Amino acid sequence: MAAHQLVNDPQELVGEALEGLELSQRGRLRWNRDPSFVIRADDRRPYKVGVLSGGGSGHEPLHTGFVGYGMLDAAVPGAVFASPTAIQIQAATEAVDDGRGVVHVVKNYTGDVLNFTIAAEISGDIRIETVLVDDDLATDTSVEGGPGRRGTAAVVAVEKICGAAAERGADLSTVATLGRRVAGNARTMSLALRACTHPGQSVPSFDLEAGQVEFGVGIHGERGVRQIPVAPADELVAALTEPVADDLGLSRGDAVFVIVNGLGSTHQLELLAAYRQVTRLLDARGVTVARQLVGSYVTALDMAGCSVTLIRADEELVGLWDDPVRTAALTW
Amino acid sequence: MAAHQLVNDPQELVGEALEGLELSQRGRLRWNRDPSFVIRADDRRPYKVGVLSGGGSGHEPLHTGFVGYGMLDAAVPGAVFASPTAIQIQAATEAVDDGRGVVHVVKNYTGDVLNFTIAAEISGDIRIETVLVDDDLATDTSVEGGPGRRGTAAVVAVEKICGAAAERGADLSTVATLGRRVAGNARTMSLALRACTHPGQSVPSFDLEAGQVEFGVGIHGERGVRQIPVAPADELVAALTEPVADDLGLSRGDAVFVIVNGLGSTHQLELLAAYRQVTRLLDARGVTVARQLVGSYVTALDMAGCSVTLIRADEELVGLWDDPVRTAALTW
Amino acid sequence: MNDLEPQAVLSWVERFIARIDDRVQELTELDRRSGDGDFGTNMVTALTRAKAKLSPSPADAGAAFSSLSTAFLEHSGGTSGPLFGMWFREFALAGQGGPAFSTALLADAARNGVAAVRRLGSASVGDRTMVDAMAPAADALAEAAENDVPAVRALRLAAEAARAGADSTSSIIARRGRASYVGEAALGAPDPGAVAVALFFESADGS
Amino acid sequence: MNDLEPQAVLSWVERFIARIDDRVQELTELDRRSGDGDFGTNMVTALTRAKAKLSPSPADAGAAFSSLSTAFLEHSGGTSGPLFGMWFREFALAGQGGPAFSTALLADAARNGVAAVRRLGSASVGDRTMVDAMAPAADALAEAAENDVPAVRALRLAAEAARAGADSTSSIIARRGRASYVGEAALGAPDPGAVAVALFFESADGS
Ligand SMILES: Nc1ncnc2c1ncn2[C@@H]1O[C@H](COP(=O)(O)OP(=O)(O)O)[C@@H](O)[C@H]1O
Ligand SMILES: Nc1ncnc2c1ncn2[C@@H]1O[C@H](COP(=O)(O)OP(=O)(O)O)[C@@H](O)[C@H]1O
Ligand SMILES: [Mg+2]
Ligand SMILES: [Mg+2]
Ligand SMILES: [Mg+2]
Ligand SMILES: [Mg+2]
Repeated sequence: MAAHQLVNDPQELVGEALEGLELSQRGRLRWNRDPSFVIRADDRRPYKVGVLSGGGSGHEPLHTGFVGYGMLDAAVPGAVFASPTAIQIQAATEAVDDGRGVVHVVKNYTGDVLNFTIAAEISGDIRIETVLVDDDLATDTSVEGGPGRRGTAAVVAVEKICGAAAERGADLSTVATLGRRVAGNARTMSLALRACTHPGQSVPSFDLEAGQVEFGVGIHGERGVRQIPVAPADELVAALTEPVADDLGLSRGDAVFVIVNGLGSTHQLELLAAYRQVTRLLDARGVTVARQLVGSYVTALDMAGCSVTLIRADEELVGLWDDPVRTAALTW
Repeated sequence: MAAHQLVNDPQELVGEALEGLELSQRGRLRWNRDPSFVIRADDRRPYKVGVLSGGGSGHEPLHTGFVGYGMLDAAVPGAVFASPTAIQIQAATEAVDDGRGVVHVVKNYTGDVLNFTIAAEISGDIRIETVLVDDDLATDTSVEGGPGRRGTAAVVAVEKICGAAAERGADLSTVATLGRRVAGNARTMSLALRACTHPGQSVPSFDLEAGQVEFGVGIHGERGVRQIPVAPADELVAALTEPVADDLGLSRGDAVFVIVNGLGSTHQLELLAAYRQVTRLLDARGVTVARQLVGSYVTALDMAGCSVTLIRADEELVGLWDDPVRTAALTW
Repeated sequence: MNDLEPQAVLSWVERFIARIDDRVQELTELDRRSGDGDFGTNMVTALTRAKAKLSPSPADAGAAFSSLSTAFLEHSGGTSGPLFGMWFREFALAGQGGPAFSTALLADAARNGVAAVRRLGSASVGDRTMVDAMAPAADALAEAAENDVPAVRALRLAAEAARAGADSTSSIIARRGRASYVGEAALGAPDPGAVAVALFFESADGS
Repeated sequence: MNDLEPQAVLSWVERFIARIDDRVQELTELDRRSGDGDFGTNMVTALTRAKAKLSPSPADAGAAFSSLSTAFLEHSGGTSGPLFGMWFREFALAGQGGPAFSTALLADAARNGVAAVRRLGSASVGDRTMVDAMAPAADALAEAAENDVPAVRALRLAAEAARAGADSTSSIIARRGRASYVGEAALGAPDPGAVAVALFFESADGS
């Protein structure tokens, strides 16, 4: 039996959680068992563009927690840290299509891209636009033919903006274009203070020497790009924020969406204090925070650590951000 | 420097987080620096009963995350796991009083009770009613003159119901009576799978032998009432739920509010799966779930573990539960 | 006229602060034997703040006590903080607006003070708490007031009573209430809260 | 008439499933040398599901391949799953509604199949993947179709080409693309995906 986990058979965890989610959402969500996907069961406006995302489980509340009015129409969960299958994605795509087409919001991982691509190919007549989210600056290498930057916390903003646009009645290419604008203007850096432990395992996915921080991690418990010594939070947060701001070329007068995201077991006290530091760093650059999210939205199981995401904001995007949203994990 | 924590000076963590909270809530909350309390800055309806709570920090989102329309008018944070002072509570009480009086929602801990009592005594003319929350079944001993049951996750429901009643315009004694009805009909059991680590410390607050679960813990990193062997989640959840249901004397036809609460670093997947099991156990008793919360609402820093709270529900309480609420951590 | 005027009260409070400062290690050691070892720090933190707030020319007889009270209530790192805050508050209220402390006024303050602490902390005499020093001191002051003993002498009697009360806690094994967890481990050493109360009354004597 | 009728296709698929089952450890071992060691399990999980779905009296020449394709697409525990799913899908589509597989039809399926895998996985011949076996097999079938070679013989030629392609991966140190992380560690052993492709064509021969 694994340490510090509340699990039955680890293989059953995702299914049990999906059942729990459906129960706890009392009719607002429906979990389609086979193939597995989670879909809105509220009074969804007909004849809107469908917005669909998915990926491995273990990142909750992503993506299932964002299914609902103003955000996703359905989410397709894979096993923990494993892509959902093309058949699942295809079934969810069919379920949300009203004839106006479906936007696939896809985090850039080989398995996810492969299965979403295949799903799009086998979904026959349905018009599908894919928005690839690849915000992770740590993987911004110029290796030719490499997999490119990973998709991490910026996906929440992409889902929010696409969802809002679709709810307003925008057409397929408009929704996709907006999503791509968000994704293209988003960069993230993450660090881990303790690795995560997979369900049913008793040791973390990697060892971190005492006094070391794993810098540039992703959301699957993999190691980062380098280890740096533990430092006061403000320094670590600066080490995350500055390269992101530099990469986006942010300068005086710019406005950004900020996502300070907990990776699983980092406490809200720490995330709020980190957000404070992000605002100070941006202030010093003359960059304004247009809107922000501070919390654990895209987790890597119980990893301790956080990520900082900055996204260039403009008036249109802020308007869409402010549109109402009603999901398990995001409501305003 | 402490392991797996994002902190500057541990003494500054709470203040930095409060500043971050204020910044992230953009005008919906105001943090009064000295004496320290967090207060609604939205357009609060005048001439309503004030609803105030507070306690040690480290339990976020409790209480500051529940300040806003339909819930708390202000929250008074102490240092980590330490009561706020009477002066802080007094100042917050004065700040939220419109002349219709203020309800103090107080978790049953010696320090909190002492300081809230003193605050009430020194608050002069303000009419104050105290609702004591003491739901923790693990501390339900009959020691004469003992401190009684601790207050844990049920406080969220008490704050929600009191807040809704006050927002509807109920008078002081009505709001307090409703709060007491919720508290009196609430019981909670908690378990820890890994202890929490205090800010700035590098070792957890207690050691848990491999394969052991600390049963009957509170929310301050203290040991529980006994250790039990690790078991499949469904068994552990049953060990939490059954005594709570028994103590409330729940039987066929009863309805309850359910709170499955994460203590800090237990993942949403696990909490959702646990909720599923709670519904099964209640089903077997013929007890219906009226409403539920599944998430990390009352944490003990980064403790791994969860609690199950059951509260007898009736039509009036369900109506109040369903009233709109707009806070950082709870919105519908 | 033997009553304590505002300046005399101020000196008393200043001597108390200094004396606690001198004894902080000893008090902490006592709390280590019977509690969690933070009593000395809790006291000094509050008293340092009080010192900074003391007005050099107090407006009334209660002013210096008021600064003490507020400092304890604002601090309250432990159980003793809010209790001392409410205890001193009764001294502040008794002296408020008045030109001086008579023995009768001191007796009122001490009676109301111990009543507040007992109400809030639900401790009785014999429970091994500060109440074990506060209660006999209040009794001594009440008796002195009845016998028209002048204030300075009355405070000397109160100090003796408080000290005797504090000493008595050395041999208390609390069997009921909050101190029951202490057991025999603390036997032979007094309760730090009670000692602090004795030090307070002893500090009244400036000679 | 040498074309493959639905029953013959079914037998081919059944032999393929059985053969992979026999070789699961060997395939897993190969993936351990050049990947993460789950290839054998991934294949068997999909194929077990396919077996359960195979109709004993297939409706058309594509039916058995369709079951294979769906099983791989439904499973997709690793990279190979969806790629094989799409590869077999082209065989299913080629045979759909038809009475039998001619060599020309097999050549079409193999060409479209490898095109799909290359498009989806962006691997070229020489990248040390399943493509290194799929591409030469497709070429062999195309040539056989041009020369009017009957289906069963054409498949034997395809199997030889696939096997040679798979063997060639033993000496590939991929320098570009997805296999570049493997390095010399995998030298001397073939790519498991390519070996599975060879086993597929070899299973066509029921003699
Ligand atoms: N219920 C009570 N009533 C009165 N005095 C008390 C009570 N509990 C504790 N005390 C006093 O408080 C002192 C300890 O204070 P302190 O160390 O600040 O508190 P804590 O026990 O919270 O660390 C004790 O020595 C005792 O005199
Ligand atoms: N980009 C690609 N294009 C074609 N085939 C690939 C590609 N990547 C991997 N493969 C094939 O997949 C096989 C490994 O499959 P599997 O073990 O299921 O995947 P994973 O690497 O995800 O564990 C390799 O032996 C190779 O033949
Ligand atoms: Mg102490
Ligand atoms: Mg203490
Ligand atoms: Mg593999
Ligand atoms: Mg794999």
